[in-house]
Amino acid sequence: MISSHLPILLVVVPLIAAPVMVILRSGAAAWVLAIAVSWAALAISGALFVQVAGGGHVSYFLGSWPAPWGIEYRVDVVNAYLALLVGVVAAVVSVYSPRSVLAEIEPGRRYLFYTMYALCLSGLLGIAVTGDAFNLFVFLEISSLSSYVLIALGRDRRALMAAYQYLILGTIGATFYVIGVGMLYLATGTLNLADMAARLAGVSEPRAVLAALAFITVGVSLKLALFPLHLWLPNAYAYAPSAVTAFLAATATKVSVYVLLRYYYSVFGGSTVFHALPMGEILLVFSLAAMFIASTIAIFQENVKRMFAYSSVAQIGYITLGVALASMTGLTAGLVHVFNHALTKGALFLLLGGIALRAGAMRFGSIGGIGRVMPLTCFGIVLGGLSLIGVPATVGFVSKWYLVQAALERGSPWIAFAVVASSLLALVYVWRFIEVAYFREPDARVSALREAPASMLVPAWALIAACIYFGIDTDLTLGGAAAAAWELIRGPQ
Amino acid sequence: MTFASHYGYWVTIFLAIAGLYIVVARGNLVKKLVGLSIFQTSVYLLYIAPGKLIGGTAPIVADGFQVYSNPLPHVLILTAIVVGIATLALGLALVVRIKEAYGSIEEDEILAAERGD
Amino acid sequence: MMAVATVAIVVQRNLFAVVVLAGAYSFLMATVLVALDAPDVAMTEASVGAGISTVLLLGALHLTQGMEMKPLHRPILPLGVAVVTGLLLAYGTLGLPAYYDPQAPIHTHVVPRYLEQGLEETGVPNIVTAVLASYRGYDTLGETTVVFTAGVGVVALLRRLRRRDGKGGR
Amino acid sequence: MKDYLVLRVVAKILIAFMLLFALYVQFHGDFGPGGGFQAGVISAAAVIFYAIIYGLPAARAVVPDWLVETMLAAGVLLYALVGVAGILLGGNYLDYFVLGADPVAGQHRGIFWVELGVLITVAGVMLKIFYVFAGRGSEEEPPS
Repeated sequence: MISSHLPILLVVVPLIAAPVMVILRSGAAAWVLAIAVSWAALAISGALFVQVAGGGHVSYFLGSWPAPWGIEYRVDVVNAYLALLVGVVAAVVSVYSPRSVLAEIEPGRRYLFYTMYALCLSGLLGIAVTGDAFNLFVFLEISSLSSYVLIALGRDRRALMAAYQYLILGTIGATFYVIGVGMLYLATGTLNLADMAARLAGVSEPRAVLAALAFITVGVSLKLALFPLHLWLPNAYAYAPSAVTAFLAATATKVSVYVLLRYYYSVFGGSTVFHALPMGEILLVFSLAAMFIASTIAIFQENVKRMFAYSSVAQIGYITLGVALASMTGLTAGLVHVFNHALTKGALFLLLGGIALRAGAMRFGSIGGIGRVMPLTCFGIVLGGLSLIGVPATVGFVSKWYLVQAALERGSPWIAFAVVASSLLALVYVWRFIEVAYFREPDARVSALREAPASMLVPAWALIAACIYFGIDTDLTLGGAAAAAWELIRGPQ
Repeated sequence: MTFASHYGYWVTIFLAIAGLYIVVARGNLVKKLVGLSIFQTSVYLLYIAPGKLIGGTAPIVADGFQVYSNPLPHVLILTAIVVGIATLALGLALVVRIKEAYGSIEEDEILAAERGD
Repeated sequence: MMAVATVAIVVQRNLFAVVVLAGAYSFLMATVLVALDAPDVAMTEASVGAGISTVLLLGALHLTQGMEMKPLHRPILPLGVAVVTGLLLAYGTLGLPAYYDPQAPIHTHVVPRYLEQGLEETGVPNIVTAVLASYRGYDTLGETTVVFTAGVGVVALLRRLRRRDGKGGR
Repeated sequence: MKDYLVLRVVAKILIAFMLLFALYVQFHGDFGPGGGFQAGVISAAAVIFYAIIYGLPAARAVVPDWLVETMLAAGVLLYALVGVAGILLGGNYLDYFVLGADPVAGQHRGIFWVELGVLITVAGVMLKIFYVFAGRGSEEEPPS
């Protein structure tokens, strides 16, 4: 019986946990609940993935109203892949969180912090599994509002301004999305994504549909921080609490990528978007710009966390590059990089949280020689950095290998060259960290530091280990990504 | 597809432009939020205006009425209004905290202060 | 009228006046919504737009400051962004079905069932309530959660704790 | 405003009417415009009115902080649990058909509880936001 309710339980379990945390008003109880719902989300999304891995989809009608009159949850392998990713990251971050929360959040706010975390998780999972355009907006807002608060809870006062800027840009993005959905609704009369796709074929006047495509693209691009709409991201990531940065960096932008793909392939249709329209070329330009410009900016950052935040903008460029190539290989590369980058960046930000806890500072100037006093943390960061560069036997290599192949398939060796060349920029900024951490003499303050606590190291290293493992054994990640890409490309059934 | 039959949309468009302009151009954090609200309100009309039918009435089923305006956009916009006020409340809470932390609610002054951090 | 209020909001630099104008703007919007046969939405817009947001804005201004500085930059880029958005909207809406066209997709698809069978299926004559609470009840759960999120968020941000460690810093 | 006797007496009567009106909006939502959200706003407004006339501490004595904070969580919880009840009774999530003897009765019951959930959360949140904004700058919030 329970297996037929998995799609809704995935979202509702964290949603119910949130008010319970407020009623209990205890930081410790809230943390226990947060761990419970995160692992429940992992288990449920895993079970869902198994259900749909062979193809096909699971439909769940809320309130037993048939679609398109009611709201439908529609899970195919693409949704399940994303939900599984969110589940994995949530499970790891929830274990990691207590030490960093203890250090960064005042006691009276801790249960509120976990409430927001549960809501954010629920919102992201809700976006990932819904089959209804407006319901997607509602859950987008749940995840957005909670992430604004989570970011603002950072210790630095700049976290407040970062959260405010994210609130403004995020709301503009969401409003653009609603305008796009409104046009699609006025043109087709339905809000159900599958129904919309079917009825769009019968719409004779293409202008509203084109405008809707533009509005949804811009709106979602704001949320996924596609260059040059990334302005909110560096500060938000740099000044948010450590656990929040890791969680959001690994999930929020990735879920937005999913939304874009879902609209491109399952609503508008891949051939319309990429063959009849120059969307592929437009995305290509912005992706390449992201890869080079954001990486270059990253090199000149003084704050380590901010440097890796800019690196995220660049890495999002690789994902959208895969999308822009609009082929089976390209899409697989993009989707596998969604997973791989989530693992890598999640691990990196978790490890940086260890430095924040011990050193209390993230500037290059004040962590010289830290590699000698926090060897495990820093070695983990180096391994994660290698994955960012794309060294063989890391997940980053797998993504780039497929990107290069997709570029060559398309007959554009210069794109393949650009992928490799931009990796050199990643090498430069990762080297900067290595140089500061290992080749500088630690001053008295740094020498007095201790290694990060095991409760933080173990989850972070679990992700680093995953980065290496999935860099060698690619069956699961590539298999999932390829199945998802195939599901998207063959279009609605 | 005549120009005149779409005049209602022009109000939406004007409000969207004005709202977006306030958000992007103004440096005052409170005024930005007001602009954001106006931008969001423009969407209400986009959804609701086309739902009306001539000779129609509010969608409350009663004897003697056959034509009703479209209820679905009403529901969606009720949700959108609530989301809008939730965002505004959160935004204002942030502004209050920013004022306490920086002593200003002007973007230029705050960015200048951040450079000094 | 709404256009006048909007222009006044753009020009006015006294923030209290802006708030009052925004309240007036919301009332005008509510009037328009009544004219469009959307009483539920009008009622909500009046209570939220003119009521709650005005109170909240005034409360926030009381805690911050009342005047806006003269903008330093020439507003060409923002104007460009806004106008491009407007043009895109105009382009899109011109492709949409005309107003008051009973054959438009929004009147022929999905909605007929609500209007024809809503009373029978849910026992509620106000179809807006029926759709809100039943057909699309899950959206309303989401909406309630959004309100809850905002409420808890405001508490998390503004709660006074007995021991505050100041601005934090690095 | 604590010295105006007339105002204080009138306010008491008005507040009673406001709460009554909120209930009307809540239960009349099936037939006319209105529903949980609007009713929640009105009942919160009644308490806010009380706070303006009699002062924030007086309002806090009538509707204390812990109650408001519980309210804002309880509403969402109620709504979400109505959905779970649907599952437990053999339907889908938020399935009201299974909640009553016949489908329409079930729908009625479902909509009633769900709207009540909305009312509680909305009233709680509005009041809480008012308390927090108004309490800022004047006095310390009681420790939780």
